[in-house]
Amino acid sequence: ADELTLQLKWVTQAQFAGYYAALEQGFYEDEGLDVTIKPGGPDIAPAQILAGGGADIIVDWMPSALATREKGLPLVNIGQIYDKSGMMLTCLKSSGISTPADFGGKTLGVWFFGNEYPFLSWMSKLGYETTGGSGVTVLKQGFNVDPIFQGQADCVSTMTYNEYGQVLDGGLTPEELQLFKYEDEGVATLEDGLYVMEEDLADSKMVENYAKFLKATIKGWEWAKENPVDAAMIILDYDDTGAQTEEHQIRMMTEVAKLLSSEGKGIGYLDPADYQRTVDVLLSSESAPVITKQPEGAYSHVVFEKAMSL
Amino acid sequence: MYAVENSTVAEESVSPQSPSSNKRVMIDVKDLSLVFQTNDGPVNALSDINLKIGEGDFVSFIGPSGCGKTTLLRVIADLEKQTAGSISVNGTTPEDARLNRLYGYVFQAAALLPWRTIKKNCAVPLEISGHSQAHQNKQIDKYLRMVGLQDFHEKYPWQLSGGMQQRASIARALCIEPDLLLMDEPFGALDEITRDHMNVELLKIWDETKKTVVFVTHSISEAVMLSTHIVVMSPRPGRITKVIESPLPRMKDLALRDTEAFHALAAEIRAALAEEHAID
Amino acid sequence: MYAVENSTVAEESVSPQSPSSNKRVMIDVKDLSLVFQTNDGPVNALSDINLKIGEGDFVSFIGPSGCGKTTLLRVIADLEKQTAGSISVNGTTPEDARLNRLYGYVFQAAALLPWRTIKKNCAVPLEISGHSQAHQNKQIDKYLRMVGLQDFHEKYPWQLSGGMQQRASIARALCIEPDLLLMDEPFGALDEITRDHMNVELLKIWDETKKTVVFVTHSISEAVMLSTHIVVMSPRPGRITKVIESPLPRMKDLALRDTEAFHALAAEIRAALAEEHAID
Amino acid sequence: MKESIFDKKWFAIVVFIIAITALWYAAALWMNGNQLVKTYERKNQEWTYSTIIAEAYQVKRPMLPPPHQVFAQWYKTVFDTKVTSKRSLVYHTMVTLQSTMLGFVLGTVLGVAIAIGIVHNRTMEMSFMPWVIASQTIPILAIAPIIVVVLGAINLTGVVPKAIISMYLSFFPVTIGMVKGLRSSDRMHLELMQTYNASNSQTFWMLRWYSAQPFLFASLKVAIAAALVGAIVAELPTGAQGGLGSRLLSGSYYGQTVQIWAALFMAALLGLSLVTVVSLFEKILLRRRGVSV
Amino acid sequence: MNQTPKLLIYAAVLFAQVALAFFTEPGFYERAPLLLFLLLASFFAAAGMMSACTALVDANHPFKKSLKIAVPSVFALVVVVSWQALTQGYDVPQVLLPAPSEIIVAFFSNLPTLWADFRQTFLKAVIAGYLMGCISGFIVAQWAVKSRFLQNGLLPLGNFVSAIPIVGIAPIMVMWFGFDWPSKAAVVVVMTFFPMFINTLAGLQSVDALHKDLMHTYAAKKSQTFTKSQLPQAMPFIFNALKLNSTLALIGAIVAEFFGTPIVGMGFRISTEVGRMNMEMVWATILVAALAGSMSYGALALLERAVLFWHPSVRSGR
Ligand SMILES: Nc1ncnc2c1ncn2[C@@H]1O[C@H](COP(=O)(O)OP(=O)(O)OP(=O)(O)O)[C@@H](O)[C@H]1O
Ligand SMILES: Nc1ncnc2c1ncn2[C@@H]1O[C@H](COP(=O)(O)OP(=O)(O)OP(=O)(O)O)[C@@H](O)[C@H]1O
Ligand SMILES: Cc1ncc(C[n+]2csc(CCO)c2C)c(N)n1
Ligand SMILES: [Mg+2]
Ligand SMILES: [Mg+2]
Repeated sequence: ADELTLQLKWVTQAQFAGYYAALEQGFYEDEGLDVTIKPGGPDIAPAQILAGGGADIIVDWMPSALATREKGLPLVNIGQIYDKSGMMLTCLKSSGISTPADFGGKTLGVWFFGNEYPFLSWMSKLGYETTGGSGVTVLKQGFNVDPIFQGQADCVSTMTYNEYGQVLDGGLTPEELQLFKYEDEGVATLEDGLYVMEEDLADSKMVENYAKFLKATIKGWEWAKENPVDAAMIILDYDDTGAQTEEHQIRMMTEVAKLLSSEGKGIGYLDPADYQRTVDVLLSSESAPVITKQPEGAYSHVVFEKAMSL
Repeated sequence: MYAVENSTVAEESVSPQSPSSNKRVMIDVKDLSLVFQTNDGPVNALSDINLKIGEGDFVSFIGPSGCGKTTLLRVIADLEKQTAGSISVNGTTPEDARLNRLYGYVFQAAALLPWRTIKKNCAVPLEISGHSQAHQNKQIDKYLRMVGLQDFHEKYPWQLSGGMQQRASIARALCIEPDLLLMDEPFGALDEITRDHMNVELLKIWDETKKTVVFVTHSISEAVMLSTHIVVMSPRPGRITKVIESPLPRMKDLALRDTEAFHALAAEIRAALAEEHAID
Repeated sequence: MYAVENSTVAEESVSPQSPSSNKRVMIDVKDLSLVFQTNDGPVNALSDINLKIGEGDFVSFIGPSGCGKTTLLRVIADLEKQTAGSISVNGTTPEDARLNRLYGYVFQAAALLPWRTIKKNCAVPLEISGHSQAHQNKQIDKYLRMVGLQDFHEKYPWQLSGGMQQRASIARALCIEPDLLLMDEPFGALDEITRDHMNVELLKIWDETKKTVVFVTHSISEAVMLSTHIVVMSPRPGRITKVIESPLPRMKDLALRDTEAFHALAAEIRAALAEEHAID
Repeated sequence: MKESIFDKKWFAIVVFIIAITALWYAAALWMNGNQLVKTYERKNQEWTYSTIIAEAYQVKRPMLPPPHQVFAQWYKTVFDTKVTSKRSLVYHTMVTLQSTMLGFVLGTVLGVAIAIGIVHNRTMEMSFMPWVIASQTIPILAIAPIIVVVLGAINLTGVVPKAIISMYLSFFPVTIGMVKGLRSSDRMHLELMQTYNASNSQTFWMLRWYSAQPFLFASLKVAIAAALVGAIVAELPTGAQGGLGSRLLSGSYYGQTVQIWAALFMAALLGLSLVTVVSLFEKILLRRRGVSV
Repeated sequence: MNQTPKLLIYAAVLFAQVALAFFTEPGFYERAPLLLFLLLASFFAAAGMMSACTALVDANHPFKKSLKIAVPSVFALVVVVSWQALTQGYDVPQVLLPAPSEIIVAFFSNLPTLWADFRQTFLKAVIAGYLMGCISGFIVAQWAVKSRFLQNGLLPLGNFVSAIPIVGIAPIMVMWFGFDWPSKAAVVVVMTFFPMFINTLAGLQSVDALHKDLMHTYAAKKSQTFTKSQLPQAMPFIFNALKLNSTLALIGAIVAEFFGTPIVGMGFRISTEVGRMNMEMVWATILVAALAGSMSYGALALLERAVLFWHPSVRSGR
């Protein structure tokens, strides 16, 4: 069987249930692939792994992938798994925030490590400075949402499927919270997608393997969507830290299912319109430009089309 | 005035011609014993010591290695506590004597502080007793001159030879002009000539200032040369075998060394020492 | 055969009665000087040394502290290099002599390895020269017996007294049966009785084995007791002031110490030493 | 003179443990209580001191979990969980121990080798020594993630990258200690060897090696603790692959403060045992060389 | 014995290697693997050069001082040139390992950012934490040396705490002291306290028994004994701790910044720029850290030489 290595963007969790489901259910095997899934972590930049040859395919977010591409590492999107963004800013009502106009002078928790691009674009659009001065105070949020509990931040970044649940678990009620979904604010960017090195797409054998991989992956995601509880259990099996809990992963699976591409050609197809919207958001920010020019050849439908034809 | 009421030397050995027989007693040791508790069991460092030392005497302790000379001196200096018996120094306990800064102690090693110059080293006891700067300078000057180190007062100890260091440490002990001088093999590290010279100097100081000196030595000739009384000790357990009163004059000079009397006393001490060695 | 062609002692001082006048020369030092470069400037440790030591002689270096006794011994042992002049040991350079393991060196301190038993300590030089186990045992046994430590061979150095350690270090030097024995104040740390005893033992070994011994000491009586020749040195700069050939027999015993001849020689050495001191 | 109870080691330790526990409880009450009060006030709910005291020790996301909570979590994950399970702290401890030991051994070998080179070769000393010290001013812990990732990128994964970081941290104390130790031989002993015309290797095995041992062991104790720190830090970026480091990370990620503390406690326990094992070896060795300990 | 021709050849080889590494189109090793022999030759040349310099130093050459610096410099040069040659020669992606030349460029073109990070991490967190940690460790050691009880209790505790990896306490400190520099300072305090405590205690206890006895015979007060005998003797130990802590402190503060910080600081920069694939900026920050660490260590070493002029280790020159 042909070997393929997939590098995830984060630790083993239901965010990646589709890949694990495909692996566990034997979908990859059916396609004649021997797939290895490498979990990520807070300091793992998937693009770096890809560049070093430690992986063939990575899961990454589009802003960071495009920025990396502009750095001279030619990443190409071969398939988009989520077409909706799960990112939001979760604020305490008690801090006096009810609209983005109230952000001035407040402390906002943000993830960095390449996850900050959507936020920077948004703030730029709103006209807030992020590097001190008259804008907002930015706090590099650690791994968790503690700052909102300890009063260190007025808002924290959360994913609908993960941290938001933790905020609720921590004792805050939806009534106490003011949510700003990136989707709703018109600054949504594409999240989990599959990226490979551009040069590999010149190799038809590789393209075929990618297509097989994409096909099995789509199948895995569809299975996971249908069987959220079983998918969560698979995740628990693969989690080496033994820290994940069943209820948390089931909830994550349910939330993640809502982000999966549903319109158009379904999971795996990158809608050029969505792509263009992401690019526009990223280009729009003047003060902290994530990318400076319209990317060329940053995505390809070759693999998707091949997968559909298999 | 000396009294040894030991099992080995039972009789009172106060020699009638002793000029010190009605002198004040400076140190009075009675039935004193000291046992060190070590990992290998107890060590009888001193056992049943009885000894009186009169004011103004120059007393030497001599004996083989490990016989307790240092230990006895340390008991006098309140650096060690006896486990039995009693001791008084100048009529008080050794502790009070120490707190009253009655004595100066010269260790076998110079024990100078390497981060202080010779002069500043000599100043340590004076600083501690809170003497004025002027008085400090006067004293240090006087005694450094006496030990022949006036030209080295700005040097650090490690810039001096062992013998010079030892002389500095003697000057340091003398600076506070104590009534009692306790010296533990102070000249062990010196060559014979320098040692002779230091012996003469020490005798002069002692004679001029009428201090009481208790002196530990390995050298028979040094003991003869300096002492009014020689205390011969023997080890396991540490005890006094003999106290010899010197028939020689208080003040001696080097020429005395070739006299019959000198050799006779040396022979007597050697005999006392050898006796013990034979038993061993 | 001795020759001092020093500015101080210009004449050839080969005494006619010397039995060694036509003996082979073991050590030949010519116009040798040694200057140490220190932070405080150069130190003239040895200056213009001229000395011949015949095979089978027992030569003592005596002199005040810092006069260069140790340095001269170290030059002979190739532990220090002269800065001018020449020296030959057994007809070769000191380095070749060392590489041929010609001599045994006894330091002032015992310098035993604390992680080896006495026996294993004595084995060190034998192991290094690659002797067989059997030969090692034989030698060690013989010389430990000679220094009276046969019952202590399984002990570690720290279980022995200072004197015993020193004796062990002498046994260690003897084990390889070197032709030349270099000893730097080996008995400085011993009490007088033990020292006397060791002196007698050393004399016996020397007399039996006909070794050449170069011996550094501070003690006049030790020098008299042991040597066939006494080299008197003086410091700043270190030089030889006098070479005295002993009129006493090769083999001496302790009784000799009370003889006229003994005292006369001691007085001669003392005078030579004092002379230099007076100049100082 | 009889020793009073205040001079006994165990007494001091017991008193300290009790005092620290008491302080800990007090601090937990204060910190968690404050948080509770803030929550109540935010929700405009009534609160009394008694409810706060009751709840402060059972908060789900405590600022400072009280000792019994930490201990219970520790006990549960150590004794009540199968060691093969990924939820067992013993399992994660073993994962960390593996790379710690490998890194420690590599670091010791490297450290000793460099020290021997430095002591025997002047050029090596002059060229290498300054950089040995400078090497430790590189915040290796900060770039541990990069190293793990870069090595991972060239397919060096698993225990090796972690061990390399442990090695980098542990070789330094060993080198410094060994250089000092190998040079600590008594000058007289060295000269003695010279008079015997001993070769470099004879001098090394008869003399330098022994005089270096006390220094070596002092360094090994530091080195093994450093190796553990290295292993744990190296486990952070690869957060999902087991080990005490990933326990710390996932505990932090999921806001499970108690899990962090239990992992921390375990890490300290592991560090202490490793140091103790080294001391034990030291004792055995010293006894073999005849030192009474 | 003239060494000049040999040295000239060495210099030429090194020069050629430098030219190759810095001024040749990337990918040269892939195109011409034989060039690796030049690298090998440059190792030998450097080794030869260094031993020649060492020999001159040992022979008390008049330029001894500069030669003493030259030897490690040549070593560093070889490391940097090899790094440059290998990354360029094999055209290693910059996102994996940037070449030294790129790092230097990044360093000089981002000076304001690097300065701001340095101020945040070093001038605020490290200095504050270092001072507090060292001073408190020193003070507690004063109490402990007088009380067996404190020693018995604190030493095992110290061992236990030093076995805790600091990365573990960093998130807790951020939780307690906020995300700005005080939490980093707190981590530094915890890290530096015990080394200082243990060293000072050992130093105070190492006081020569003879000097203790001496002070006893003078009936010196505790404070007199302390200033005149204990403190000077403990100084070598205290300096050991100060030097060790100077490297620990910087590392601690940087790592602690991984767990939440304002968006400035060296740790923040490292972790963020990795995510942004700006590896040359990461290494420029590491360079700043290494420089800061080496310089503080060097300054402390100089101070030590001045204060401990009397100590055998300083007196003997090594
Ligand atoms: N602190 C101690 N603990 C245990 N034993 C000790 C201690 N101090 C001395 N001893 C033992 O007490 C005995 C007497 O020792 P002391 O030092 O008084 O002998 P000394 O006559 O001064 O010998 P030396 O001439 O070698 O200085 C010896 O056996 C010694 O080992
Ligand atoms: N390695 C050295 N560096 C600098 N000076 C030295 C060195 N060794 C000895 N000296 C100096 O050389 C002179 C002679 O020293 P040496 O040790 O030979 O004297 P010594 O006669 O053996 O004295 P002692 O009787 O005290 O042992 C002294 O002034 C000493 O300070
Ligand atoms: C240090 C750190 N960085 C990012 C995240 C947020 N995060 C967790 S999962 C995920 C989506 C990618 O899988 C993101 C952005 C975090 N919690 N901690
Ligand atoms: Mg003594
Ligand atoms: Mg000498």
